[in-house]
Amino acid sequence: MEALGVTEPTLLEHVLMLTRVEKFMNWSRATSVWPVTFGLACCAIEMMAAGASRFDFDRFGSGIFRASPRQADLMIVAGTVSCKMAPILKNVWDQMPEPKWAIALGSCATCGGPFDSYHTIQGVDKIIPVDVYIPGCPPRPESLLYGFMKLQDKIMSSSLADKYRELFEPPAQSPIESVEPIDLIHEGSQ
Amino acid sequence: MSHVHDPKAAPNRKINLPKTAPVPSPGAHAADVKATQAAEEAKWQKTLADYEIARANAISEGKEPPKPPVRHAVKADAHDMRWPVPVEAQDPDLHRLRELLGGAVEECFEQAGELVCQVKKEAILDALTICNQDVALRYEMLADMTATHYPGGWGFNFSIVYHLTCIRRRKRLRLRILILEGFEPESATQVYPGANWLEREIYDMLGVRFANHPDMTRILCSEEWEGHPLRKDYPAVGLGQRDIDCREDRSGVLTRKTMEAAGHLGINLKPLKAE
Amino acid sequence: MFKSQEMEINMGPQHPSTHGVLRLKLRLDGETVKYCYPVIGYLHRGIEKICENKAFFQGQVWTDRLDYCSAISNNLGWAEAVEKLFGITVPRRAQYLRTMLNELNRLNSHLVWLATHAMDIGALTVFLYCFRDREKILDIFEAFCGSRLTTTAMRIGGLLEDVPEGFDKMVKDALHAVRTGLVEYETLLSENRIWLKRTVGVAKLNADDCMAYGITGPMLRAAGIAYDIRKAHPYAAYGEMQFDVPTRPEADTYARYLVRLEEMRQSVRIIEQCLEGLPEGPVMAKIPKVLKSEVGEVYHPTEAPKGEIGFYLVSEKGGANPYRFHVRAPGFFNAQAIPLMVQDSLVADVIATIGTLDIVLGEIDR
Amino acid sequence: MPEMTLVQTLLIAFIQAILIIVFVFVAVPLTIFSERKVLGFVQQRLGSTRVAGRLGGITGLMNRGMWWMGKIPIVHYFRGLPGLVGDIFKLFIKEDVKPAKADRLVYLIAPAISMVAAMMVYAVVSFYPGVLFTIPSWVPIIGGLPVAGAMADVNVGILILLGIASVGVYGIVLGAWASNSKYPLLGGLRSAAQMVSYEVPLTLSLLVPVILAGSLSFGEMTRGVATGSSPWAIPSLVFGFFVYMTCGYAEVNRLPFDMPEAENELVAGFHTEYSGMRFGLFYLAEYINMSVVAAIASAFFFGGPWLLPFGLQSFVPEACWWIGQPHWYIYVAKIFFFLFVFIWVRGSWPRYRYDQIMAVAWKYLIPLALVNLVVAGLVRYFA
Repeated sequence: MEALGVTEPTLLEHVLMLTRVEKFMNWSRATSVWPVTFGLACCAIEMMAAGASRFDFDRFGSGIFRASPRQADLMIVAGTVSCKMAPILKNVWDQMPEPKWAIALGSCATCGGPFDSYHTIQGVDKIIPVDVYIPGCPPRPESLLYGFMKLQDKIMSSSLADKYRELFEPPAQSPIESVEPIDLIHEGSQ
Repeated sequence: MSHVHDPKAAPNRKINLPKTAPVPSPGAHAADVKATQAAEEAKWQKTLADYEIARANAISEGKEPPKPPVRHAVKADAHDMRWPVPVEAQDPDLHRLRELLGGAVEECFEQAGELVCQVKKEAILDALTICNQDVALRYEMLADMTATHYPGGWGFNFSIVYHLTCIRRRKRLRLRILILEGFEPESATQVYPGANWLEREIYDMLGVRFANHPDMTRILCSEEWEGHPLRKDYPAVGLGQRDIDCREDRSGVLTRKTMEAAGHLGINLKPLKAE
Repeated sequence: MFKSQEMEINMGPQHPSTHGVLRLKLRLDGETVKYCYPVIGYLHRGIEKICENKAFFQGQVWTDRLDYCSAISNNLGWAEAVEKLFGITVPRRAQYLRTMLNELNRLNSHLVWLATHAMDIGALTVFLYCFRDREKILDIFEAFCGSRLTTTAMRIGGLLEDVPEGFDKMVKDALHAVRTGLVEYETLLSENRIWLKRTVGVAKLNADDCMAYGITGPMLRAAGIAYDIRKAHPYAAYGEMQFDVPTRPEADTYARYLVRLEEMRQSVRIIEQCLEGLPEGPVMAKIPKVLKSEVGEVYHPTEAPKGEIGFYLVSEKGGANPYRFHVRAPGFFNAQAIPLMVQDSLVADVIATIGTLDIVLGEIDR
Repeated sequence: MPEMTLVQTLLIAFIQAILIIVFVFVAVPLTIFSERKVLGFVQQRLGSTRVAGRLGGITGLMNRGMWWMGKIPIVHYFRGLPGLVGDIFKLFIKEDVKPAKADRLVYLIAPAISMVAAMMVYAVVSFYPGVLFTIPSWVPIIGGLPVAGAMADVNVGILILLGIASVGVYGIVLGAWASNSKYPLLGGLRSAAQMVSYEVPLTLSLLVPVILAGSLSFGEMTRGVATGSSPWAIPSLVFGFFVYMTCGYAEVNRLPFDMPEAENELVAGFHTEYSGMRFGLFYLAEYINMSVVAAIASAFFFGGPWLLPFGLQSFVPEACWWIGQPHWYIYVAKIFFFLFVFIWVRGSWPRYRYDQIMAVAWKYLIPLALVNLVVAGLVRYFA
């Protein structure tokens, strides 16, 4: 087995036979990614244009923009995140149920863009984990579609085992040891 | 995660305070022109004197004397650009204003077709009321209002400008006051209700408070914000409020703590208050 | 026996119809709004501070992002303000092209307004139709300056380049699309009973209140005052154009809808005049490579699709960048009037009000 | 018809239930899918045409297939259909969030109430009042027995139908209340008032076919209205239809009456706090209710399985060996037509305001329905 270049399956993979189910799950998640309507600035207009007739985001099965973050899978952070907006953005992100993904649309959400000033967060990835970065100021709708297809690829290649590790295996250096737990806004599924 | 107030840690947080206070006025402009001419004249005289010395030296050493300097005439400007010079007030509105306000008017002039009237800071409410209610003036709308910080100003730190519009006569007027740090001018909301947010913005951005304002709170930045961003002594990249970085925080607890410290988190989640 | 209690509710910052990140604190009695307090600043990016640290040439880039639905109006306002400050005369061809681009931009902005306003009231299809026609205008922008939204179309002293080949055909196509599109929108909305019920008499704001609160643009014109800066203080080539200023006396949402639609027709008219009378010549004035200012102060108002956008500049002696830069954004004043307009109306009317104000948070928060 | 034992009755009912569930769970996802496609058609765009995945494996086959489907005139509307499976399965495996301050029990059962109420209505809906098909004789126990086109065509069918349908509002109101959040609360209040108001004209308008047919049983009514009513009854049926359809739109919260979940006003209305399949249940319940409204409209006002336009029904054979009972298909086709109308209306009209909706119900629809009822009674009496 080693000679063939196949690594020893981990305990998790022994216990769970995941491949087919996992593929189907990933496929179903990737094929119906519902974004939350969350426009911040200029890029939101291009996001709307991407949903409109000429580009038609709905072709990928993701045209159902949900207004409530509880029902959405994807947050397209379209625009500049200001210091005042950051807690709200984080809150909306926390309200979204797992599994969830984020696209940083535009330079501002990616790295602060042209707004190197006192009131802008220099990239939304400082607050929430971002899966796909789309540069441009604002990016054309085609870029959004391409980024979205990349996100689909990412979802298709994701693995339940990775998720398990991320959730239950502790990180090498936990930065939260010194912090006492606080009330979360909602209980997750347990 | 914490706020960085140390300029050494963030070198681009350094600021250069301006030395001068650019407040346009005809007198200042005339003085400026005069000073420029005097400087040029002095330069020319120095050139002449230098030439004389050089010539005397050359003659005494037996060399050929240098060419005498030529004073160039001011070149005709090849550009499509004419700097608009502030001129004395000619518009009847300004005369009327001066008549009504009397000694409260400090300066009246026109620049680039704009009417400017600088009044005493205590008289601003009177001036606004007169502009709004006088039959001959009737400036119905406060189009804009803003302030400028002059750390290098002599006798003042801020100028506040009011841009008034008369819709019926299609006229515009700028009122200006100069104030010191700590002075609270009367709020314009009593005359123009639309000044409410404008004054809040000035307070938020520059730290000028207004007396008798109904709701003198910050408007653009959050309530807990430190400093007033549009002051000249405030670095463009802020005092560190934006430098949140929670990328290492996998569980999100730390992020939440930071966010809570920043306030405004309990949106729509606070329990209903019983009566 | 039963206790009744007013309910406080936050509309926004994340809400489908607050056009970005406006937040309204509402106190409701049932569905009736008893108190409304708008909170802004969620998109405050410090554009004024940034522009104070950038050269006169550079500042325009940030004006694109003020009102991102109508970037060219902001560009024009900025360029004209700097030109007024320096006393620059712009060539006539550039003036005409600027006028044309500005009017195209007005069409673009009004289309976005109609799209979002109609969607807020529930008419999904109008949204898609407006965006379909808007794409044609965006194509023109893209051909002219390489970007769809953030155009940076003007230069101080004129334009960077002359128009590309086939420009007038593109413009004519777009105008045709808009003209036919307008018929479609009117078919779907103008006489639709539900649309009338939702808009007639909703969010009234009479002329005196408009003036007291500094509200300009279509809002003021729908209150019966024919004040248009293009007529009152003509700039660019508007002095040479023939167009009407539409007004309505009703001062409600429906009147604003009609005024804006009529404005779109007038814009089409202006663009056609520009195309016909486009003069030959250079598009850029002769100005030095680096602008060094004297001591000056200027406030320049122009008519953006949403109202009066004014740029206030203070310059110091020998400075390459403005000492103080301030934007008078129309949306700032419009948003301020929300409490006045929604008092004692229903929650659904708040949505219609936000739609009819045509606010864009980018320029409100700056 | 031979006398059946209890076991046989139960088994037959079970088969009928399975058939109805199959019908519902084919019709509803198709409606959801065609909502996207028809809206796309109205709005000059394509709607969903592809599924996720690279051009390899099963997803590749699907995407290639859909690319070829795009070349065929009518078939190309069905591109993207596999994505629907993904939608539903994704909702199943999505995290199920319960708000911390929610009333747990009520929060959990509210979507089920909605769903069950919507599904139970189908018990009395008669697809065809006679025998739908006969079970082959080789089947044990129930071999040779007929399967009727209605699960329980009881003689008070219309009462049961209205009764169960009005239970559905409890799902919405309870779910909204239990979420302990403000937007859902507003949505729930709107929904309660709206549904209670619209129950009245809805019932009044349904009384017209009851009077004309002289029966309360679903199948009897359908047949009675379709075959036995006089030409004088047509005006009152037309008015009754319009009143009924208006109320039906309001009852299932569709545009222009989608107050409880008005997306642009109340974020997502009563189900703002629901996620995963609980939200999915509300979502499905809405579409099942739509199909119920469409089924009732086509049964009582459009001749149900009996009538076709231009008298074409006389050419329909009584039974056909290869498709079974043909009238059933006519009825289902009519249901789908009305579902299409639901979507069409959504694409065309804006939304009413809350108080205006109430005004429509109390000021216009109820008086109109009452007058219509009197007219129908007179027609019944004299003609």
